[in-house]
Amino acid sequence: MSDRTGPRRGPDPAAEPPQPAALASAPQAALERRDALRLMGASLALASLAGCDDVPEHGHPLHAPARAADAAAASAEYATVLEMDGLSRGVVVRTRNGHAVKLEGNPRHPASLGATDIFAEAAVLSLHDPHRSRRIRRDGRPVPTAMLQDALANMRAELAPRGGRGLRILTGPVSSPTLGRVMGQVLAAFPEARWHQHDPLADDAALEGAMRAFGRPATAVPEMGRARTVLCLGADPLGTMPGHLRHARDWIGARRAGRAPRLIVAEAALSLSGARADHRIPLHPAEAEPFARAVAAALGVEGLAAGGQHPAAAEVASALAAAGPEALVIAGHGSAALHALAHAMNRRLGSSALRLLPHPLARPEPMGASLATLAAEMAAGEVTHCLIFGANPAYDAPAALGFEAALRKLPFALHLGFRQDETARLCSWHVPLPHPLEAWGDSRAFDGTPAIRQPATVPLVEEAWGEVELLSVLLGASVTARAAVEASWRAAWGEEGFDARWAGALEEGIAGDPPTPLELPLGANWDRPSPLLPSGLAAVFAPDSGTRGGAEAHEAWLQEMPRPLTKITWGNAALMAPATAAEFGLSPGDEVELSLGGRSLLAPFWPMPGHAPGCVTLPLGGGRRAGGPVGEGRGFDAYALRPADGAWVAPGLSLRPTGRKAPLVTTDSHHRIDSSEAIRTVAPGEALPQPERDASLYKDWPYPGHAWGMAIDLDACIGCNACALACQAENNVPVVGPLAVSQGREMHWLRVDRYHHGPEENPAASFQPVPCMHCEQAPCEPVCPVNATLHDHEGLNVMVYPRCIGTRTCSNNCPYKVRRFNWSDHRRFLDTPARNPDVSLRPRGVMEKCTYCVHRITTARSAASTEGRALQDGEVETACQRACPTRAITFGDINDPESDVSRARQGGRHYAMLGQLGTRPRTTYLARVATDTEDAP
Amino acid sequence: MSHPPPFGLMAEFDEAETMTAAVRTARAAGWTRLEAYSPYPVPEAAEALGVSAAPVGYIAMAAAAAGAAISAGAAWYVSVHLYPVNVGGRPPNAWPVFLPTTYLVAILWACAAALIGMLALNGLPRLHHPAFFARGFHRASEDRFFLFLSAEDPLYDEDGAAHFLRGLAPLRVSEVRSE
Amino acid sequence: MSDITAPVAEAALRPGAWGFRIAVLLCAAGILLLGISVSAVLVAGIGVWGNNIPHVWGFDLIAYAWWIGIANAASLFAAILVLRRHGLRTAVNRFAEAAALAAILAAALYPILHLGRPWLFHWTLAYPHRAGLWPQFGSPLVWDFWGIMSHVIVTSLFWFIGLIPDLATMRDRAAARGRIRAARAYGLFALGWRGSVTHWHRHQAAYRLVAAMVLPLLLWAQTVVALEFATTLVPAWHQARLPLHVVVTGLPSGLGVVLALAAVLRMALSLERFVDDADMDLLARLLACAGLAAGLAYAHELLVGFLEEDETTRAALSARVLGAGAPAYWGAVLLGALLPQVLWFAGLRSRAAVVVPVGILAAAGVWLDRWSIVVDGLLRDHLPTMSRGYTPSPAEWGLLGGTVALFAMVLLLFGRMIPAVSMFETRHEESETEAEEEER
Amino acid sequence: MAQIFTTQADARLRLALIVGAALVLLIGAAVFAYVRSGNAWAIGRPAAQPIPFSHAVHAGDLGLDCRFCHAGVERRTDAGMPSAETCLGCHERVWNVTAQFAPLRAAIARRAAVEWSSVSRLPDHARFDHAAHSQAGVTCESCHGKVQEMPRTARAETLSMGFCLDCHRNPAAGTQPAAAPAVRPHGLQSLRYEHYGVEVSPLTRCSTCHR
Repeated sequence: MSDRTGPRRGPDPAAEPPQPAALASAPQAALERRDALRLMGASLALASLAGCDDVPEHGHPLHAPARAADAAAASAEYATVLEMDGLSRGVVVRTRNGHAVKLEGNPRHPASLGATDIFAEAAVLSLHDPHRSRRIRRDGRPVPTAMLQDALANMRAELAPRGGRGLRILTGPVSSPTLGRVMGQVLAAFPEARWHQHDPLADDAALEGAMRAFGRPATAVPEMGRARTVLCLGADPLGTMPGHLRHARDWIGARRAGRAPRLIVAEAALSLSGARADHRIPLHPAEAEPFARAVAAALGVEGLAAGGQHPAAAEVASALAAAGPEALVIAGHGSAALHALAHAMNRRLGSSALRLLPHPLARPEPMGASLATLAAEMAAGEVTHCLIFGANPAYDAPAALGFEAALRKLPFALHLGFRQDETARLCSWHVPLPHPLEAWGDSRAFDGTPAIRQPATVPLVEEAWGEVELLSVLLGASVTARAAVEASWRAAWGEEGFDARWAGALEEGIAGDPPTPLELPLGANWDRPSPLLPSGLAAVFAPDSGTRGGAEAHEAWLQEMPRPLTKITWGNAALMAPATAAEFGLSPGDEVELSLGGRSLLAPFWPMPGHAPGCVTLPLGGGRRAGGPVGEGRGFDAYALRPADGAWVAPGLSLRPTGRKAPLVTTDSHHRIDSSEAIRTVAPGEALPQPERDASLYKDWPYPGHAWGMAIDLDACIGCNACALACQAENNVPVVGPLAVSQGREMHWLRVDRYHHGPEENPAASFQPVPCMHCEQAPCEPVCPVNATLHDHEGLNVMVYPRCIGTRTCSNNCPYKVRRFNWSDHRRFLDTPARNPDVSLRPRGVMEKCTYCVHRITTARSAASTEGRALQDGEVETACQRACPTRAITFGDINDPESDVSRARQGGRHYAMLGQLGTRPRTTYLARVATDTEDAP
Repeated sequence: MSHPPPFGLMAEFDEAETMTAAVRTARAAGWTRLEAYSPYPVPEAAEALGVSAAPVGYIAMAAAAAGAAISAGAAWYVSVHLYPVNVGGRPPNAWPVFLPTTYLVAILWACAAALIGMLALNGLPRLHHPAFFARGFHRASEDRFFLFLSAEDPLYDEDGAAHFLRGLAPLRVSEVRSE
Repeated sequence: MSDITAPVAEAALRPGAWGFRIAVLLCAAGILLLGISVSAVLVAGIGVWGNNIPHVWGFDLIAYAWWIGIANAASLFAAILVLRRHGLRTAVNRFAEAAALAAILAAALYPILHLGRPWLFHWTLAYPHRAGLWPQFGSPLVWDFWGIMSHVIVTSLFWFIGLIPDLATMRDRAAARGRIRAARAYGLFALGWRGSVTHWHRHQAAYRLVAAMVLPLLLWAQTVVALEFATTLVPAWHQARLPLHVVVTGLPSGLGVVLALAAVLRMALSLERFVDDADMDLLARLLACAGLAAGLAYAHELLVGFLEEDETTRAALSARVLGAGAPAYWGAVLLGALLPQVLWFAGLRSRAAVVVPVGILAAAGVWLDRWSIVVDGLLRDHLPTMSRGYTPSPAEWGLLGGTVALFAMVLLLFGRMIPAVSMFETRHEESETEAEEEER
Repeated sequence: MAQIFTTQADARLRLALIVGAALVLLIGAAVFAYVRSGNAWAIGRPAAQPIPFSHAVHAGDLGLDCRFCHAGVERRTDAGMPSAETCLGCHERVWNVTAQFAPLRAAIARRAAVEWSSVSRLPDHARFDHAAHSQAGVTCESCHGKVQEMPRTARAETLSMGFCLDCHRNPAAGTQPAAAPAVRPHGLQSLRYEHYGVEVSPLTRCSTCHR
């Protein structure tokens, strides 16, 4: 094992210990078996290693001086970044014995501000995924590293004389300054080589729109906190847009400060922003541009090449006009013209609520076109060598592009990837890519803020190669990833004071400020109307809220997390307005055959109230065909229908019910409009009647020390599921799989209930995170025959797993139904280095539920009492609270009138869910503030 | 073969009424150590013998009280002294919820005590008993009735007792040996 | 008079017939199924069932409540007959008690098996555990634990006390035929009973005392089962009327089973003389009465539920009665309450071909009622977001079928080994009848 | 008629009843005693250690302070086990028996911790904070026994929940008043309260020790 802890094997041939020759010629089956054993064993074997902080390739823990002595045994934290669509958000990684066990947001990073999203939380799971790629493979067989080095050397020798002709490098979106720099060196050394980028979720139209408006690839970063009226044209700033954590925080910050930005969302499918919109306009994609034109015309935008009509436009325009410079128009998935229109409108309004910034990517380009060019060249036989870094075009390129067939023909194709995915299977070479938490790198956030990515955990895969390491072999000068990153920043910062600046960047998690905003004039001839969409059913492609474009499809936490609006798990469904579905006579779960452009697929139908009629939303990211058992075959692959240019909308969809039911797993048993007393809404400034503490024959139990309580602000909740996933990661909550979910056995301690209210055509949606209520008069406790659930001295409703005999009566008597039962033994799947060692694993046959993160409370309490001081407010943060992008969850001591949670409870919006039952919950809610699409009571 | 001392004399009847009448006569004649056997309960004969069943009830009642006290006491002692816990905000001594088990345990103990008390009062189980030596006694569990005069009765002497019994019009009078 | 005893005792003492052997084989197969189902639960956990959150209870508690209902009704019936010294007691008491005992044995499996960790069931007992922990005496499950334990013990005691003199008869008959082993076996359990008038006197006192205790015990045990539901906050369950409902709707199941059993046994064991037509007639009319009482309970449920209760409860009831729960609810009303009403027709109740299916279907109707409460009661809870369906799995069906086989097996062995009617009660009864005739 | 049972049958039956009842009681008592006995909790059974370390030599004869090797005991949840460097720090100079210390050198070479076997390991669901206990005046000996007399370290107490509860119910008995204030100002002991006349201590609440 010593070679694992030594300097991790880089591309330096001298450092490469010779592999036993027998390995290369051993029969395939034996190797696979050996490999399988390693897959299972490796992560467990590494668990016994304690403390690897002195390993040169390891990162730099936070607060290093203070913790140095304890670092070996206990926990350490690292500030680093994770990327999404090539753009980074800052995280803090908590490790135990060198293993990452939990991620949290980095409060200093502008794209996080301390919050996380579900995808960041799931990084811990993918890091420890037993199905990640671990071996260098040639034609599917594991080979020693030396063979790869030979192959790369041969390739270099072959390509160098002809200037790299025939070499293509395909990457995902690259914001890394270092990778950008090294790519530049490669392209200089091989002038005939080409670099392409591919991202199925890339917004090419936004880039094109910026080019039309300003003549250069700028990006408009909204400042939600400074806007009074925001018009989203298909944009989802709270959900999927880059920088969404920041936008959500800005939005709620202004809302809390009483400067609530009025959110007007015009979109086809209901999005998280649409759900929280003050005014939402369901808009068929064909109406998007006419609507925007009508608004622009009403605003007096100059240079419009065409007009448009929409009944809602006048009202929206006057609202924007009234806000003047505090108005903001954001365009999302749509045509380039729509983006150009948004830029023009912002310019006309003189909007001060946005920053025009240089594009954060190292080389912005329309990625759909870039991939199409590559595919065409490959098909034409102009490509001899193709290096694919991190991208998976064999799966997520539009099927119409024929990329898969073209790739199959290549004589030399090398896939550098985290998994043996669809692309890896078609490439002659596959090289494992390290997990972002294991490797050095750098990156930029949505606003261009740079950050250095440092390894926060012991590397679990020996043979992994980073992009830079592989490219450096091609350049003939092998460097480690760390050296390359350091070189980039040494060049940027200069030698003087570099070490301090470097250490500071690692400690802070950011490596500088965002670039200064640009002042760009609106170019002439910016408006080039798109061709009108033909009438008829249109397909709208959208990232799935659990698997995004499919890259996250192998994360079991994400697959099982019910999608915020549809509550679908382990798959996707064709989403339609109930009215549209009624035309086809569909009921939820019916299978439909969708055909477009000569291709067809089978998909389950699921209704989405508020969806624009006449179109079908097809979430991308389903139907993976390779990469691991978690993601394979979950849902349908919408890329099969996507047009070759990667457009978000495709007209001419035909739909045919097959008359069968499709296997669809959802936790939504009430998929219709259903309001509930559980959600309360107040008019702005209105206070709810605060009920008298209901009389009891018994005296109240005293809670002389702390009395923990939680307040959840429903007005702030955007339903993003970050709390639920953070809870799952923190508390070793098992994944149960689609069958068990379909039986109603999901284990999430914290669920997010979604209620639709209002008309079915355009309802508002409310989200309600429901953890254990920790009722002071807990109904679950008196029915337990063995005292397995009790109250502690601080008012926590504790669940004593070892005492539980599993009568399940407590769940029967829980009106909130927050208790979860271990129907089977999940421990063997959880007892990995990724588990949180502070939370015990639960055996089969016992109940479990939210503990208010009692381990965090006891740890903080012990620490405080050991130091001889009282606990401070805010010292105990629950996992859900910490993850929430809108700080909707406050937690603390309700005995302390000055604590945040006490103050939240004193506001007029405070209420207890099902308070009439007399359970006196400690978890309480703050009512939603009514918006104009719903009526206050 | 030496004769063991006699246990007493058994008179056999084929009617419950004659047996009851015989019991009354015997009691009137001053016999004290006597017993009657029947295949089904004959309350009149029991009355004539002066038997009271009340002790069975007293035993059951005492057991019920003891069971209730132990049940309620255990619940109280555990909940208040051994390990007081906060169960859903109820006070440690939430006595109303102790009542259902107290009630059930009282009934359980009463029933068990009724059976055990009845057996103890009857001196059962006693598998071997001289009465089974009596001729034709197996029909005591079917259709015959018996009156038995014990040899330990002060009035007992073999001939006098036999003579007395014959006067009660039995089907048969037989001696019962003691072993 | 010995001709009273002979046919009853002979039935028990004669060698098994073919029909009996086949029935035993069938039951043994069912018990094998029970063994497999129980093993599946113990080895793989109750995940093999179809339960979920919120349906944490399904077939387990349905069957439990159902068997308890049968046991209760049968015991209650037997105890009342003893207390009232009713003529019918000679005919059916022993069946009723044995049926109650078999049913309670079947029921007693469930509270243990349905636990997530069944091997720890003894933690509900108050004994000094090494961790210093104690049961929670306020839990309806602890009440129920004592309820079912008392129920099993008291029912057994009641049955055994009544059996002692008959065991003595069996002992003596076996001895008279020279079957000394059988005589010793019966004799051991007869405890040396010799029919002393003094003993009889105390025996009758104890018998009637236990019978008198059976009444409150059973009502309370059944109530405690109902309290497991009624003490929760589930709108459909949280009702003061639930214990009464469970007791009353349980009656047709117990009486139906006793009736069907009486009809079958008197044919199989040729006991027409002891269980005569008048007895059957009375029993059938009692079942019809029980159906009527159950019907009243349903009417009360609907009236109170729809006219008096709050909105949440009304919604829950309406989902059970008019919504997705309608088939089970109206099935229960039809089979448990309405079908027994055909027994008011003398022509129908005299036919075994009518009486047996009606009795069994009445029991099935009560099973549907328990489904309607346990499963369909959760159709509408406080929060709509946590409602889920429930589909029983093969393991649950196996368990249900297996306990039915267990019940039948216990009854078969009972019919084979011990007197099927109370001989001493019959003798007593007939002597009284003779005396009355003489008086006339 | 003939007797079915002999005269001895009754005696035998009584004997059987008495023996049966006695057996039931005896088995109950035996189980009760066994689960509380040292046998059931592996008291006195030493675990296999990488090197034959003797507390009797180090803590007893040499009189080393516990904290010399278990440095975290007053500051951290985990008392900490000595690293190979700690051992070899002395043993490079004294009692340098190379063969015996091979596992230590191997650990240094692997940059790994020495794989000591814990004899006092608590189950996953229990959380024990050494700092809180040592600060409250609980001596090492109260749980670990007289290690200074153990040539091979073995468990000295059951460390069962009952054992913990004994002390948590009556902390004064198990602590050294001289070593710590009677009640730490921010410790759980300071928060005892009464409810309906029943005194309740936070030290016996589930979440104090369980997670």
